[in-house]
Amino acid sequence: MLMRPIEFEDLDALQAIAVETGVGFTSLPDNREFLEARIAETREAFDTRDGDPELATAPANYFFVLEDDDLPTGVPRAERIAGCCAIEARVGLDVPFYNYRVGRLAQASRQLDLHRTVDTLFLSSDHTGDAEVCSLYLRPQWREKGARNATLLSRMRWLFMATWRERFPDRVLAEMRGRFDDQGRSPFWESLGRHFFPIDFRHADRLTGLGQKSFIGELMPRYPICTALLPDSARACIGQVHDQTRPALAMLNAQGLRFEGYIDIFDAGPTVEAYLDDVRAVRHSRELEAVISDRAESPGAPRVLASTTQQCATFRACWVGREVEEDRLILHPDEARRLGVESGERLRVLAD
Amino acid sequence: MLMRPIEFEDLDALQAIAVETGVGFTSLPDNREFLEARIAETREAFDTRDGDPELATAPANYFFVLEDDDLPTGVPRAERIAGCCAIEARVGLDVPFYNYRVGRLAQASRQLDLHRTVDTLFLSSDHTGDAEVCSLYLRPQWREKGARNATLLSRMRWLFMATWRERFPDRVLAEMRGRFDDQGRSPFWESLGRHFFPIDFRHADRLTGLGQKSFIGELMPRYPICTALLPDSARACIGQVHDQTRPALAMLNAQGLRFEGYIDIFDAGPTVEAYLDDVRAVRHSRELEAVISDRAESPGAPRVLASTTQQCATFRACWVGREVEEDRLILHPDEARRLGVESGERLRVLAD
Amino acid sequence: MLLVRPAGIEDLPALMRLAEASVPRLTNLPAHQERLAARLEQSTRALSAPIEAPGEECYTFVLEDRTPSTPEVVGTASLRACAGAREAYYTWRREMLIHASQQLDVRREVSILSLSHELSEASLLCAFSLDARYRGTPAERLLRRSRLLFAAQYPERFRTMMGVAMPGWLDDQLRSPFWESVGRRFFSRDFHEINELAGIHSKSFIAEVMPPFPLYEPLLSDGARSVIGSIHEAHHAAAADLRDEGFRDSRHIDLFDGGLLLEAPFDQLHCVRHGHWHPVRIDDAQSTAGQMPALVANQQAETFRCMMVPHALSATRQLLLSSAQAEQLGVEAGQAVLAVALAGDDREVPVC
Amino acid sequence: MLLVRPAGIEDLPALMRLAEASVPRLTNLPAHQERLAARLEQSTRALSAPIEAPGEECYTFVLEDRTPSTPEVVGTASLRACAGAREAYYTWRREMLIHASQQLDVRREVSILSLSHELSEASLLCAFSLDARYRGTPAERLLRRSRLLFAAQYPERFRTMMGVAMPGWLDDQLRSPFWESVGRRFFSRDFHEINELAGIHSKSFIAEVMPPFPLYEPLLSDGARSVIGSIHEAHHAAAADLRDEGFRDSRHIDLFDGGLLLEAPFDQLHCVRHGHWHPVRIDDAQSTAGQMPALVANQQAETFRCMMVPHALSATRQLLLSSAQAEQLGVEAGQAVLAVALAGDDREVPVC
Repeated sequence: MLMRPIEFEDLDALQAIAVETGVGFTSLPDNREFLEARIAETREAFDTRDGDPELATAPANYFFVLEDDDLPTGVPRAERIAGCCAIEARVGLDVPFYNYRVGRLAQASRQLDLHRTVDTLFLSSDHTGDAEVCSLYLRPQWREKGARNATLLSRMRWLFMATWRERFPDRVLAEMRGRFDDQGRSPFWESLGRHFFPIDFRHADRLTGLGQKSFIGELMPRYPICTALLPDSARACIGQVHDQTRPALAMLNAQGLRFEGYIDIFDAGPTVEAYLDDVRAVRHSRELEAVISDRAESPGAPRVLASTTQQCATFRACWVGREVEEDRLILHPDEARRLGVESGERLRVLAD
Repeated sequence: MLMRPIEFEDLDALQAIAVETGVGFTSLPDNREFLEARIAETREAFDTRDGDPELATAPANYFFVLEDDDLPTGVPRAERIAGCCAIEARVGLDVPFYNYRVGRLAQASRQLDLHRTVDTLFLSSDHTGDAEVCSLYLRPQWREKGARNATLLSRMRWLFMATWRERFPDRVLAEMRGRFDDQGRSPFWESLGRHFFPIDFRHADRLTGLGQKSFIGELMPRYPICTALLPDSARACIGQVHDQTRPALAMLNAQGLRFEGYIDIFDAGPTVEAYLDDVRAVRHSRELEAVISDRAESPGAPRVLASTTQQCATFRACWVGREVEEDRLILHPDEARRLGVESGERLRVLAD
Repeated sequence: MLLVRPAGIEDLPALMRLAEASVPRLTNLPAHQERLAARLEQSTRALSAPIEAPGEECYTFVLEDRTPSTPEVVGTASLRACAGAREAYYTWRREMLIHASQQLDVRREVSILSLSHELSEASLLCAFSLDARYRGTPAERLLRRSRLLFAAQYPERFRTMMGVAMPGWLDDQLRSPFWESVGRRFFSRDFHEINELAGIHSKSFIAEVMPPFPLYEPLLSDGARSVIGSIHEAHHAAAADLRDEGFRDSRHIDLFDGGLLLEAPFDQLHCVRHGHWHPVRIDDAQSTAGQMPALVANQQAETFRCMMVPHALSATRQLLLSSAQAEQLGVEAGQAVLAVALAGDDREVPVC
Repeated sequence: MLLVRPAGIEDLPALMRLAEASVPRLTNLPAHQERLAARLEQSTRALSAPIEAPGEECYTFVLEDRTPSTPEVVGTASLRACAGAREAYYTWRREMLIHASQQLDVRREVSILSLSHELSEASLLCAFSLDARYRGTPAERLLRRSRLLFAAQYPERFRTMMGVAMPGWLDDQLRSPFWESVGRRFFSRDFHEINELAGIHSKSFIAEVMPPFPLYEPLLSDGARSVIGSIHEAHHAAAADLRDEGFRDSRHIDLFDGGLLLEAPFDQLHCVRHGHWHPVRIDDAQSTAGQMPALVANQQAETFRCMMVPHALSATRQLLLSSAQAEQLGVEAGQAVLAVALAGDDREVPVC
């Protein structure tokens, strides 16, 4: 299994994924033109040279796919792609990035002998310019236990960001899908969004995915909203994730990303966030030398996450079934081929 | 030099410090009754037994003094106290805790071809229930270089919190004094607070120090304020510290406390904050065994910060002029006496 | 014979009786001995003072039935010179926001409730309570309008705008659905408790605990929304009568129960537009010859009197009164009185 | 002879001339060929349509001097049926907040400016421009009021409230201090640029880029505060004339330049209260016998005419017109016209 930047030839696979994920996966709508433009945009990002001054300020999207390179060579490309994930280098620069921030306001009255804080939802664009990890999806047939494909997808992004640190700002976030009821409805949307947007949740979600977000600024309630006035069902959604999102949240929490009071304006799902340099995988990953050896035992269980560091455009990452030895990592020639590295090249690795 | 909880016998010294610090030191007003009550309150906090369920929810103030125990025994107590510092376990429970939060709101107009964010000050009590490190003061005659008394005052609090972790919430903050002009005026107050409070800055500051803060809730502007409408002189104060506060800020930054967009409502000085468990001194300090030995070289330059762990009420901390050896710290009998520990007792220590 | 006169301290027992009999209980007529006594004293003091501009005065009147051998107080009504003289008079102002989206090509109207003290600038008709036996009789119109005739004589004591708050809808258990959904969330008190607090004490707690932001009506519960701008059924007739007099529905509703506030420019009221000055002429024979009833009031503050008489005019527009009427009104031939002919209505109009 | 009639497309050159001559330039009378042509067509269309409720119509009239051999258009004025028909009409509403502190025993009044579209519900007098030679002559009163006489004939086409925005104060360089301190911060445009944008295009950008919170007046620059509610000196006389007609200062000011808005309930205007219907009687001899001037208008939409004539009435209240006047007005003997006698003022009133 190999992580690499998406290529134009992956368009069919990407669209298959978009169809598979359906609505609910805001950032990947089933729209071929959009997806093609998305690939073009991400290729431009990967191809931008290190040191380009634009890198420090411009928006950029890095989109990766997980390729199953163990399949016979005859299998069409579209059927080899097992999943995808992405990093948005700077959100909110092209189109506004909105959240609700759950703020607290003190209420105190001596006469009523009352002192407490009241939770209030403030429309906010505080995260403008931050990086976002997003668009993570693993197709069902690659979800068998022990393969750790989901971990690979989620975690390789930290290695990428650590190696190309100057391409990213100081803070990084991830938006988690919010809570839905048994009928697939968001109680938060039913109590709040529905009153302001003359479209249904899916439609709103789809437009957002397409980056057509001006309707949000136009129709959103502009005054803060006291959560005390929302029904219990809506309040119970604030900062809570969808059941299926729990594993993804756990992975991000383990990296040190925390809920800091920002929620999605449609479904109230939490934003988790961290300073990039504080993220465990960034702090604990390190660069060392690749040593290619025929005598290396053949790849076993995933032990160490290894990624290339030479060129952004040809980035590769995969599991290596072997521990780090002092300041080097022994690679089997198959592994070296997979990563496209030669002996002596620097790798960034993260032990578990 | 020895850090320990304040005692009633320190009242004279405390008042001398209050007079010395003058206004500008919000939490320590020159008011004997107030200071006496403050000591009573802090003694109650120190004396609360570990495991008391109140510890997890109630406000509590831990106030420490730095005693110069190298002075001859004849020197009166009031002249032996070199400085002080405190920890507020949970702010905002007794009286409201207010800040401005600098939030960002997206503005986008296709017609004007405009998309940007506008900084806005929101009145907030988001920190209600968080811990605060505060009231740090070192008297001038103890400020000689190399003695590292300021570092002792600032840093021992992290050891105390790490050892009595259950007495503190997850987040901790510190409020830094804001920027003033050459005439000692706060440009932020002149542009903002002055229009709403019919008293001068010192008076407002003093009332706040006495915990008499209801006037803030009564008179504060209740609507958010766009910083774009403030004069440049006031905007330049937002999140900036007083020149004299730079060293203190540097010490807190080094511990991992960061400015997260909260400022003082009067002078716009920054609040710096962190998750307590992320603070460097909390992460890197550890418990080990004290070994008392006559053969220990006599105390030299400050190397390791050592603090007791047995009983909250008899807490002590001081510098030890010796490195940690494996899992133990050798103490000279003088040092053991200073800390009140016996051989084999557990200490919490932090190497530099 | 029915007569309206200023209330004095000797009317306290009658006022207590009327306060207790009001349905629903009136915020501004608390069944509270000390409070009512203070109000009576204040009213008496105001009537005897040479007042040149409206301030904190509240004028209280009683309706006396002098037909029985012992005159009996059967109603009361007050007129507050300035609703917000001492502290702001808060209401919710209903406003319509326009939310339009070019992207979706829609335009929505969204109702909000904004905390307002605009009506602080109005004079306020309040504390109206009438013995059940007299409800629906001309006594009601007499008592209600007598305050306006008083104001017409002393315009310098009142504002140019008049307001009156109609009690809002309550359910069978006398609970206000508006309060349950809105007020309770902020005040943490029962409706009747807060009503009593507001009636007896200062209302400054309102600004302290209400959020400074408007509430979106669509986010309120169905129950609350259905009673916004409602009028308690026991007060429908009163509202109809006030509208006859020239009052109009305002944009404002009561802060606690959502009841409607009526308002009118004072000079647009029927009593003012159609009131005329007449000299009195005593004529026992002709005084009953009026076709329509008329309200008539003398021109005295402390001994103000108002009653309903047949509108009998001489050829030169003198008002013809019987000697008994003149005595009750405390006027003599040749003195000027203010008279307003009332349009006949469906109800029987007795000769008083 | 001066005559007001509906403007047609043939008046475009004259309108361009008048638009260019306005001081200051008027938002609602842009010197923009296409825009003006569209307005003329819209006006003509509206006049010929059977309209039953106010909508997007804007009626444009011109003042023609028929004294020269070739009639000359020397003024124009418009009447918008509904200020916010298509998109909201935004203003700042001035409000006074009461900030009171029990602790400090003070009470302060704080002025705020709230973004409002309350006046969207009003009809709007706008786009008034008169050739310099005719300013200060009765032509001005004729042109200004002719719109009101039109509205009096077709009340179903207008709102019950009338508003008019007076241009605010500008400095010698034609800069608006209010704009420089307030609008520019949000719109990032020059005053004249934004005025042109607002005149030519949709104004939806206002809601998009203005913060939803009120502004505190004390926080605005001295320059901005000094012109809140001001009237440009070139329009002082116009404001005085409008006040004579019954307009009152409103709580609203212009969003861009802070100029005052005047408003009046339509039925309180002099033209409405004192206008009377009269049958026409042709009487060349007596038609000049009126003591006072009067405005007279026919009852025709598409061929509406309004002029100033001596207020000559027959004993039975027929209006006496000369045959020339009747011809200009397009009326015959026996037809009804609306006439309003104007109170004489200090200015010389010529016989037209």
